[in-house]
Amino acid sequence: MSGKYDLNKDLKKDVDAPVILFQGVSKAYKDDIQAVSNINLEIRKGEFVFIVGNSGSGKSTLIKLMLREIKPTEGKIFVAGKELGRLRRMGIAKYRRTLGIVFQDFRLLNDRSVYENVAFAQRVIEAPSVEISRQVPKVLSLVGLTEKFKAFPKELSGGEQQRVALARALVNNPVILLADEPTGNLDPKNSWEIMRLLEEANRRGTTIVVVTHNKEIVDVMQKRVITMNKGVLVSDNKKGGYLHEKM
Amino acid sequence: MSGKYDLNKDLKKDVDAPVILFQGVSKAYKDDIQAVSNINLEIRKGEFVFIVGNSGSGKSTLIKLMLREIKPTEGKIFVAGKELGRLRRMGIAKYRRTLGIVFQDFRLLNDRSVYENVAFAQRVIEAPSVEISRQVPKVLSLVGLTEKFKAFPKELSGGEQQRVALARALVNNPVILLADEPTGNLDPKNSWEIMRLLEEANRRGTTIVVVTHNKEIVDVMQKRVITMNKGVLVSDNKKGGYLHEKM
Amino acid sequence: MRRCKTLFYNLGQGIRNIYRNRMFSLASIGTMTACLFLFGIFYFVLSNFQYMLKSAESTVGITVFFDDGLSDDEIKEVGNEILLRPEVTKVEFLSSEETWEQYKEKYLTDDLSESFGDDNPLENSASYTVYSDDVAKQSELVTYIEGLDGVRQVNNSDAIAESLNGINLAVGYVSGVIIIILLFVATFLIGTTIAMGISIRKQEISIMKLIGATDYFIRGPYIVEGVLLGLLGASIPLIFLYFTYNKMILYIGDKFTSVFSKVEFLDVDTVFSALIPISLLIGLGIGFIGSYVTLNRELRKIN
Amino acid sequence: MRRCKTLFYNLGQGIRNIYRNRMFSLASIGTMTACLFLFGIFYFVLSNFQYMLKSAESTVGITVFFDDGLSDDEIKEVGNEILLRPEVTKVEFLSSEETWEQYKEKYLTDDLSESFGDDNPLENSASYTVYSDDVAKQSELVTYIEGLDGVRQVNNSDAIAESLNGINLAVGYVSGVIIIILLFVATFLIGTTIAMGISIRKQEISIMKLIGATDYFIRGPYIVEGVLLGLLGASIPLIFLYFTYNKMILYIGDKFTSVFSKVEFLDVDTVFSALIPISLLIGLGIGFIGSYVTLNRELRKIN
Ligand SMILES: Nc1ncnc2c1ncn2[C@@H]1O[C@H](COP(=O)(O)OP(=O)(O)OP(=O)(O)O)[C@@H](O)[C@H]1O
Ligand SMILES: Nc1ncnc2c1ncn2[C@@H]1O[C@H](COP(=O)(O)OP(=O)(O)OP(=O)(O)O)[C@@H](O)[C@H]1O
Ligand SMILES: [Mg+2]
Ligand SMILES: [Mg+2]
Repeated sequence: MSGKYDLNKDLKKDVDAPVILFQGVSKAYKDDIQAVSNINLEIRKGEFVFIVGNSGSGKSTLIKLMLREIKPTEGKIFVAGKELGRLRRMGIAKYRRTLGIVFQDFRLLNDRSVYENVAFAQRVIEAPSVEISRQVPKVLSLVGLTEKFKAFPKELSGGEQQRVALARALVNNPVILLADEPTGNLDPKNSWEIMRLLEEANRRGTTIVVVTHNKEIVDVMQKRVITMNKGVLVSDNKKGGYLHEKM
Repeated sequence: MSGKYDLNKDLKKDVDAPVILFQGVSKAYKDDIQAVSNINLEIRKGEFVFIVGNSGSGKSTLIKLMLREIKPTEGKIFVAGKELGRLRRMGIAKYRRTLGIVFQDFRLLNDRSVYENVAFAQRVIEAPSVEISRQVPKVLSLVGLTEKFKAFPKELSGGEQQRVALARALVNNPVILLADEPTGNLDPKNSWEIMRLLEEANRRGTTIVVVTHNKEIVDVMQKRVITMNKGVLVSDNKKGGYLHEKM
Repeated sequence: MRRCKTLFYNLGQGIRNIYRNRMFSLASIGTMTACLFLFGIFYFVLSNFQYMLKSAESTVGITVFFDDGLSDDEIKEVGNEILLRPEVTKVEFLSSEETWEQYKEKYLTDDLSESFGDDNPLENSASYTVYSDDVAKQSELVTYIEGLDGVRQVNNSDAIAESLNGINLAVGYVSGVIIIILLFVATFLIGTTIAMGISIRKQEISIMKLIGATDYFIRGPYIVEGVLLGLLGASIPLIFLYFTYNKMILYIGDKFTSVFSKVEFLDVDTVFSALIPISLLIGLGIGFIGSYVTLNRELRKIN
Repeated sequence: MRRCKTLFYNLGQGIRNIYRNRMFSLASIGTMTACLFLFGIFYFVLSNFQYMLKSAESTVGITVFFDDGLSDDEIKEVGNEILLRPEVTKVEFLSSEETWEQYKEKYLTDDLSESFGDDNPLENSASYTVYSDDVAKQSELVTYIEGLDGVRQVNNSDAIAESLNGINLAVGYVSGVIIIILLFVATFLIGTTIAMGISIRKQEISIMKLIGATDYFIRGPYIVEGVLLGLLGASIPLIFLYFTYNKMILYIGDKFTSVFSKVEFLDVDTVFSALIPISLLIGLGIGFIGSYVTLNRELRKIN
């Protein structure tokens, strides 16, 4: 691994730089759709951050920017002190391997079984077979899907698919975990179990960013809450609840 | 339209038969996966019913059965007194046109714009062009997507897609509206607006069945609540809140 | 009114489908173009070849010798009777003097031929050379001529006639087989292309059905799409071939001027008066039937 | 070890991909099969045709007449000198007596020929018929023979020689052009099939990339898949053609026994010793290059 792009190492070291840093970041999808505007944001190692806001306020766009699925039209994003915009193809791949991601629309591999979907994340980091066959069943049982390991995504209920996506994000003990609406299809009991899993990962040192609409969870957990509105970061509470709508 | 399969007319008449009637319905996807077991259920015209329950408890399966997307492995389902299992291809199509459906995974037509997605439901019932161009913008503004009418599903946020799905379900003033988790990707404010829309449709006579995990909404709205657990209908409250988990 | 509206809707949607699934559209048109292009090339080769063989046939002659001392009038009578046969195109007379001249030229040295003086050892060698345009009937023709009064002997170059006839048959057979294979291959390729196209839209079709669209309603645009793609895929090779045909025959004629100088190619309009309707029909047929059949199968499977 | 593991992973995934995307796999194999099947048929027609022409060429003779009064030894000497030429396969001697017999049979009535008694008016018509196996060099050969001592005249059937030569060239040209077109068409068809296959998996590939898979990691199974499909698509027509070749030549030989009775077809092993490696290489090449190029383009586009 070339030193230049080895965010992995940098991320695992206790460097002083914030894990994630947005500097005046804007993203316009087309000329007229400004999804996020001039975001300045700093997330430190080991933080647990909720991002909340109305539908269409730019939360998923923020996550996609962190993941470097898309590039900002203005401003810069730094992860562990390295600018994402400067990464080349190989560097991007390596960077993403240090992340765990839950997509709002799950994005499971439709022609692979639940087991293979989760194992895939491990294969990508070239984990040895022994570890894969030890780790995957463990994480599947954490999200309560032990019995479904053979099923294909189409044969799962909405909430089950969401939990597979979460298992995939957790299996590599990522440095940063980005979860876009990870409990949208889950009942309250399952939702709370997922939150417990995230808190546990957080305690082990993973930096966690969760986009959610679940007011109850945000209110109860009292973590840092970032509120978006129409693409603008309108509030950033160190310890807070779901902001009440202003309109 | 042949009289035999014209559920539409039957549904619109004030017949005595319950709108939806499940008689000992079971559905097994594979030999070992019993998604719902021996369901007996009656929904009367004009009711507003919540279906709640754990992830994987068979709620979506119930909806799919009502829609006749799948057939029960045991038991019978009657809609307006007609058995769904007896419908032929044409009859099924006609039956579905009387429904409004919000799928858990949205199922929008990816290569059509928001406008076309909603208009499609009207084209299917062969609505005249004038009505389409009057009705579609109206319903899009109800769900707050007036500005997005040109966008394609991929260019929408999760919540926006969900609202398009709802607009499509509402546009025909359906006799029955089946909504599977219609607020899973929506913030509290939008969720409540959607619920108000559903209540309004209900007041106009539409029978409404909503699958949801949103405890707050269920608790506040005090409608009939059906609770599923592991494929079994465990409780049916005429006016109630979200049941607390037993385990 | 309603029919008209449906037609417009189907047309509009069909065209939009083609545009939106550019990848698939290009693949279908390309496949169709490729197949019909090959088909066209074969059609050229074969129709011209058969045309040339037909001309070649008409140059194969039968030689007719007469009974000793037959008068000129009687000989003319024989000629007329031969000309009665419909397949006979030409009868050429060669007097015994001409025969002797030719012979001398071919086999004898000048000294030797002078030694004959004005004698003609081939006194009885006057002959007709009979040309027909159907070598297949040559043996029949020979029997007919042999039966005529005043005919002593009929020589026909069986070998050449049979060769030509054989080549003719062989070309017909091989061409038939290749064209049938080609059509099979084309149908298969276009079938799979359409099937893949539909399988890409399985999701879309299933959504439409769940919303209550009838098979009939769903089918419309896809069939319009299939037909348009078929016609487009048939037109492209036609246009291309039409404008290159003359260049091709010029080029080939040029290359083999020594051999083919006398043989003419079919002209552009003759060839295309058959090729255009055939190609368009194939395009239309495959486009329509292909999408109709695949759609029906797919529609039946869903739900 | 790690390399080995990667190889196994790629192989396993590749095979699983083929199975899971049966539709696409069938389409690719079918396209490849169809194209290489046509290719094989052409290869048969052309290799046999050229083989037959080669045999036909060797039956075209040159007739050599000698100076008056050349002795038998001198004639033999001329024959030996002709045989020195490498392209000459056979030299046949025809004495003047034999020539006269043939002539009598062909042109004269019995009465007339008897009137000559034992005289031979064609005393000086002894000749050699020279057969060569390369008609293209015939005029050169004629010049050479004309330059020999004791040769009076050389008659060669220019027309036939030139025809054969021309047909040979024409067949070579047409075959070359058709095979090139066929390869183009095949590459295009298989290219679009692969492109469609990849476009179906765009979603899948994009998910893999978002999880941190490198292009290299993603590519492996797809390339294995492409290569396997290519080889399969090449093997099927080969196997089919191999087992039907003998039947085909028997059938054709049977149909046209009158014409082709003397001409032999190439035997199965000769034909396939060239066709097998060519087909497999084409299959392998298109499968590998097709999937590699399309993948790279697609991988570059995503993100
Ligand atoms: N690919 C795209 N092309 C054009 N516009 C887009 C695209 N993706 C998102 N948008 C627009 O950008 C805005 C922000 O989208 P985003 O997905 O970030 O919202 P969100 O906060 O995640 O909403 P939700 O809670 O509904 O998921 C929305 O108005 C959306 O329509
Ligand atoms: N096509 C299928 N094949 C096999 N099993 C299936 C299929 N669809 C659903 N199941 C199984 O049936 C059970 C019930 O699924 P269903 O989708 O009805 O759950 P649900 O109540 O809607 O859950 P959620 O709240 O997570 O959406 C689940 O265990 C699921 O894995
Ligand atoms: Mg979002
Ligand atoms: Mg569900």
